[in-house]
Amino acid sequence: MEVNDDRPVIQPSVTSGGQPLEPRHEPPAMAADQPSSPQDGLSTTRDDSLVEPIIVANSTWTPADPTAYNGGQPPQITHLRELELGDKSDNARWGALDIIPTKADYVLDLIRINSLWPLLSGLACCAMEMMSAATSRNDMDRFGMFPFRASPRQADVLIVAGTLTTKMAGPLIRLWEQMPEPKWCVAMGDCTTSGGRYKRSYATVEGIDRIMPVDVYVPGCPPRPEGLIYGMMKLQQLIKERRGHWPERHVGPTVPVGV
Amino acid sequence: MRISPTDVAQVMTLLHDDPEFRFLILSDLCGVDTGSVMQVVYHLWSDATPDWLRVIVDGLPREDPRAPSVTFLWNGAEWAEREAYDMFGIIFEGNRDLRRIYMPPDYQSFPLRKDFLLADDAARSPGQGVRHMEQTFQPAEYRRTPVLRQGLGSDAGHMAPGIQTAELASGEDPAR
Amino acid sequence: MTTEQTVRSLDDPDLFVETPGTIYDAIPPLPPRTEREAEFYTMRDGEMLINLGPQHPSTHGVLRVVLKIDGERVVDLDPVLGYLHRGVEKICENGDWHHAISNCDPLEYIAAMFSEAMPVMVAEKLLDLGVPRRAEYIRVLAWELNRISSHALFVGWLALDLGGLTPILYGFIERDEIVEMLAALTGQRLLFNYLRIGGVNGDLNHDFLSRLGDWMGNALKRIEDQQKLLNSNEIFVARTRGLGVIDRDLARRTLLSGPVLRATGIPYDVRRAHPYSVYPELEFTIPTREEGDSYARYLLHLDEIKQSIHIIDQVLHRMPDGPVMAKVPRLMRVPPGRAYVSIESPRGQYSAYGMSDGSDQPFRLRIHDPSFFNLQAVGLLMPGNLVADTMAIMASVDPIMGGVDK
Amino acid sequence: MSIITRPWGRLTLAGKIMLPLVALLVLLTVLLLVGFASGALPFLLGLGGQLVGDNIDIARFAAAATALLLFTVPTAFVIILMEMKLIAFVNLRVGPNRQGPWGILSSTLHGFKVLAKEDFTPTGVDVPVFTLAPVVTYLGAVMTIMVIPFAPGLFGLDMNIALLYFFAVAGLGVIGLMMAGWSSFNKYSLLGGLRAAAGIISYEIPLILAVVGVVMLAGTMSLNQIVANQAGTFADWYVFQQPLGLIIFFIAAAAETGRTPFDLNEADSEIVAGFATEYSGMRFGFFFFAEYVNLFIMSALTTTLFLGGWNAPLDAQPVLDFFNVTLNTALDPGALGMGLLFLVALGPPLLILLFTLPIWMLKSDWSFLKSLVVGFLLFNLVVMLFVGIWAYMTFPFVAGLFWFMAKTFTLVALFVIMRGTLPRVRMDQLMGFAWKWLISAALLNLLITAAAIVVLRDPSMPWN
Repeated sequence: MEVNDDRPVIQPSVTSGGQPLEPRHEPPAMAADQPSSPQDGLSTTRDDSLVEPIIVANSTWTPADPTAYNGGQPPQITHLRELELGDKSDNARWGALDIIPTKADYVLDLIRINSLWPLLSGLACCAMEMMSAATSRNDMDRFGMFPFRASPRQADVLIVAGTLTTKMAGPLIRLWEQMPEPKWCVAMGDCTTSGGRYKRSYATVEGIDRIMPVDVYVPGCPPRPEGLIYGMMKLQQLIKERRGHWPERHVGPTVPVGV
Repeated sequence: MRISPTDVAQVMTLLHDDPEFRFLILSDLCGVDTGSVMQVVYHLWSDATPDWLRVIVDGLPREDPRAPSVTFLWNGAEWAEREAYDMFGIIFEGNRDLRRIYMPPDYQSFPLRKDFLLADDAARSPGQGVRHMEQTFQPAEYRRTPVLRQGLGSDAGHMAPGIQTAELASGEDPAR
Repeated sequence: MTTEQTVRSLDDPDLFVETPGTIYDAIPPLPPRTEREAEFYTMRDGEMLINLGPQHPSTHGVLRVVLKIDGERVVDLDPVLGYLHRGVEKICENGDWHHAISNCDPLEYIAAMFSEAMPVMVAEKLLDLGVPRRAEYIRVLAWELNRISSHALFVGWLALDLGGLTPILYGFIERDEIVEMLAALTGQRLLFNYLRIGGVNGDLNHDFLSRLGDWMGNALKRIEDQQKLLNSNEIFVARTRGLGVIDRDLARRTLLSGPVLRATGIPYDVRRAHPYSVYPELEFTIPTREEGDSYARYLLHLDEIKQSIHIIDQVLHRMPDGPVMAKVPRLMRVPPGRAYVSIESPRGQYSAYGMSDGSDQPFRLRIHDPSFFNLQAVGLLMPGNLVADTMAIMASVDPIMGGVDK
Repeated sequence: MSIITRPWGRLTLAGKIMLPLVALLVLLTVLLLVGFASGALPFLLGLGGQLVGDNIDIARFAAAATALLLFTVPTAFVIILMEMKLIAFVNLRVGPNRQGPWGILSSTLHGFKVLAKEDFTPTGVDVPVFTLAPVVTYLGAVMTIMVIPFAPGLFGLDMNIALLYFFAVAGLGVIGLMMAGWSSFNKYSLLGGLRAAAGIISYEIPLILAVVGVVMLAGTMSLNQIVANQAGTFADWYVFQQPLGLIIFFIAAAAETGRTPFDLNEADSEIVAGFATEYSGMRFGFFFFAEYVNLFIMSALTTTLFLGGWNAPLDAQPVLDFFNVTLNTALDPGALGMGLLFLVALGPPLLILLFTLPIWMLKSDWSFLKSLVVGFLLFNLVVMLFVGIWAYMTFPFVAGLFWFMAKTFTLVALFVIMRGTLPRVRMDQLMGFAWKWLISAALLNLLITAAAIVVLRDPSMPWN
């Protein structure tokens, strides 16, 4: 995949009072922290490169019957595969004609941020706070995020609220693929961002970014409704800043190796 | 009260129907794996006493645990028995819908058995460098208790190479 | 999905579809494993299967129900659980007793104060530990507040599944008041993690008490207003009366508990039947209804809210002074043994069966959730009703999928 | 070739839409300029004018149809906004308030967002039927506006069978819903479509039977004539002669438009989104719009039939006569002569300053520029108010439109508040209500009306 050099790079700034700090003393690496071979380590966000998109299978368990479930071949997230194959890495900089698509996209994005319809889908506890965010006390409708559509065909934002289990992962990916572009995903709660308190379980997915691209993470167990609204406002900001580049998202663990 | 699996139907019918006992309500039904044998624990309640009667069906062999179903007395025990089957592999003879209830239908192991270890516990064993979420391979020394882990197993291409799905000792799913 | 293979549709044998059978099909691609499954997936003329969930507005979470319908009439149904199975019991076995409190918290996530009480009470029973009386009173206070918030949501959800938009918002106003109050006490809005083995985490504070005073002032009046909105609504009554009737025998045989059981006329309430905490000292009645239908369940919830307010009133007047935490060691090695405790949650008898082998970890912690059994009874009520009524019945027993799937 | 294809391929969706539009505009401008410069355009226009003059009816029909098609979109936006705000009010919420002042742009933004969404056809659908369904529904809604008299002289067509035409075309909408339900390859859609069909079949009958009473009173089916018959004060409206008819008509209209408590065909909590489950993007938008246009039309028809159409509830002339006030609304700007120039040149700035200065003096923390802007807005508002009053008194169609819209939107608000309050009925209750109660009541109403007409209008009776 082509890497855009023009894209602003977010550098981790380790400064204190204008003076760069000395590199922190690293704790001695334990055996448990070392990947056993180089390819075992997760791909991480380096300073100057984008994450390679990782195509993750939709199906999250192995069928016992080899002929069941499409012959055991897990279906892939197709739009990401297309993105990888095709040369669609448009940086929206192509001379004087630049103005047309960028401005049009900007205007459209301004419209979109004021009309984000979430999908009415809650998985677990966080769904309560998601509902609470839509009710009288914390009124999400003020920001144009209200009509919770029951059908994924009409939704814009998938708020994954609650623990994602391996059994639910398939249906959730299906919901995501049923939503029309442009679409966004908000991971609400600790369980969806990283596995949270059920990280060690045999039946949960440790973070939905393993199976679908995520735009905004809202941590908390569960986050308060204000937290969700703040996350959605961050999403609005993100949509404006991405300026029409909404499909360019990647699937894969966002947790670096050292964490 | 500890009884053997052969007596379950008789004892339960007596407790339920006898006018002296009248244990009309089954409060709970669950399975237990003690590490050596399997047990099924019933808690019964009668309006005669504010306390519960605990009936333990003891001594089910781990390889082929079988117990009679109590669904002929309480319909509601059906799902509880399905749950015990799902989690422990205890087969309730007479339950007409003994399927997996929580795990996917083609899941092969029984999570609440004591030989089913979470990946994290494998990592905690001395001298092993297994990180729990990404790499779940089993070192050679730890093979004696297989890690029966199924989650995220089918897409081993980009993931760590070590995710293994060990078969149950008894072979295949006994219900099929 | 990439293979272009034409196969005969499993729903309609005359139809060919382009994709092979997947896990999303209503009929699983496996051969039937049990008698019941074979019976369910054998279709008669004119019947079709419809897949309700796991994402559906009125399945209250991620329940999936495969309905076999004839026109709009439900012939049979097969609930499929496990979409929220998080393996809580296994995780509890792998952490120590204190971890079990926070792990059990999200089981009944609308009334988390009840599910987090389970490991606490099991450990106390095994340790034979006396809890300070002030702590007991605070527990009862928190439980009853949480019960009211849960019941307020129940009323809203029942109306929402019948198509009314507004009562759920009024219910959420009530719930948010209480939940903010409990957040002032515990620091969390939803998963409180407040009870501790041997007491509670902190004493009552000023913020909590002032919010409680504000709320208690007009709580009854607002609940009666809510009652007016739905009780005198002709459409609501016509939709719920006589719907999903449970008789006493069925209720006993399907192990029902809670408001669903009491709506059939059986006054079984764990607070009186197996007294725990300080409930024997408090005055309250157990409201029952005879009809056993959805409307009776709805009215019963309103009555229980009033009883809970009455209990809170008494608790506040009798609150003793003293410590809120017994003296317990930090590393808790619970003596070996077996214990079974049970409390009355908003949905019924919430009980736990704990075994300890003398270490600091529970050897086995089984959680018995009332929603699990109530939901099972729903399956017996639905056949014969219309699709629209299935939602009303399901809402009227109010299952919480976090507890059902554990 | 790649010099064209490569930028085109790198365009995003929005760019691909915008670029041809811009090109089209440029082309049109060039053509206009060339046409004027060469003199071809005036010639063609003259020819066209002659043609239009010869076929004024067809031209009027085409103009009216175009105007109505364009008119429905802002109407739907207004109603959607009204619904969002009113339901928020019922729910004790605030409602949208970030999009424009008081959130008035929110419904428009929702509409444009839907327009820019991906529009796809799922696998397995019957493609032509699936594509046509929203069009049929929307056209069925829009074409009925043609016969509704908005104001004196402001209507699409004055047919003598306008009412018949109305119900014939309004019944077309449900065919679109059935098409959507059938072709979507989705069982929820199928259930929704069939529910819509069953509901409409039941409720068309009381709807039409309720109107027959009015037709008997008026003696005509022309909507213009029916409105003209109700002229005078509010006591002449048919609601006082047909109260039962109005109630039946209102309930049946709620069922016909699929509003709560009869919104079975898109019941969110039962069948996910009913017939529209598989629709995304603008196709869903068409359904969405059609629902609100239908709502508007049903309210407009109720106004026309029962609430006196564009007639004012009270005539102002007797009141004015009582106080001996005569209003001279005939303005003749030419009479001012040179004064007109001063008025146009100096009036606005002076008035703006008049509005600005008090604000500036009272709000000490505002800059003069800010108060100037506010003063300018206030001035415009006041001037628009005066112009409105003048237009109301001068042109009868402005007054008629005002009253018509006021009555119609009151009814729309009633529908919206019903949606916020009531739960939904069940299918069998819906059908039972229609067949057991509404049709009986409508027949009774018809009987009473007929008897009353015969008795009251009999010339041999003593009161005649």
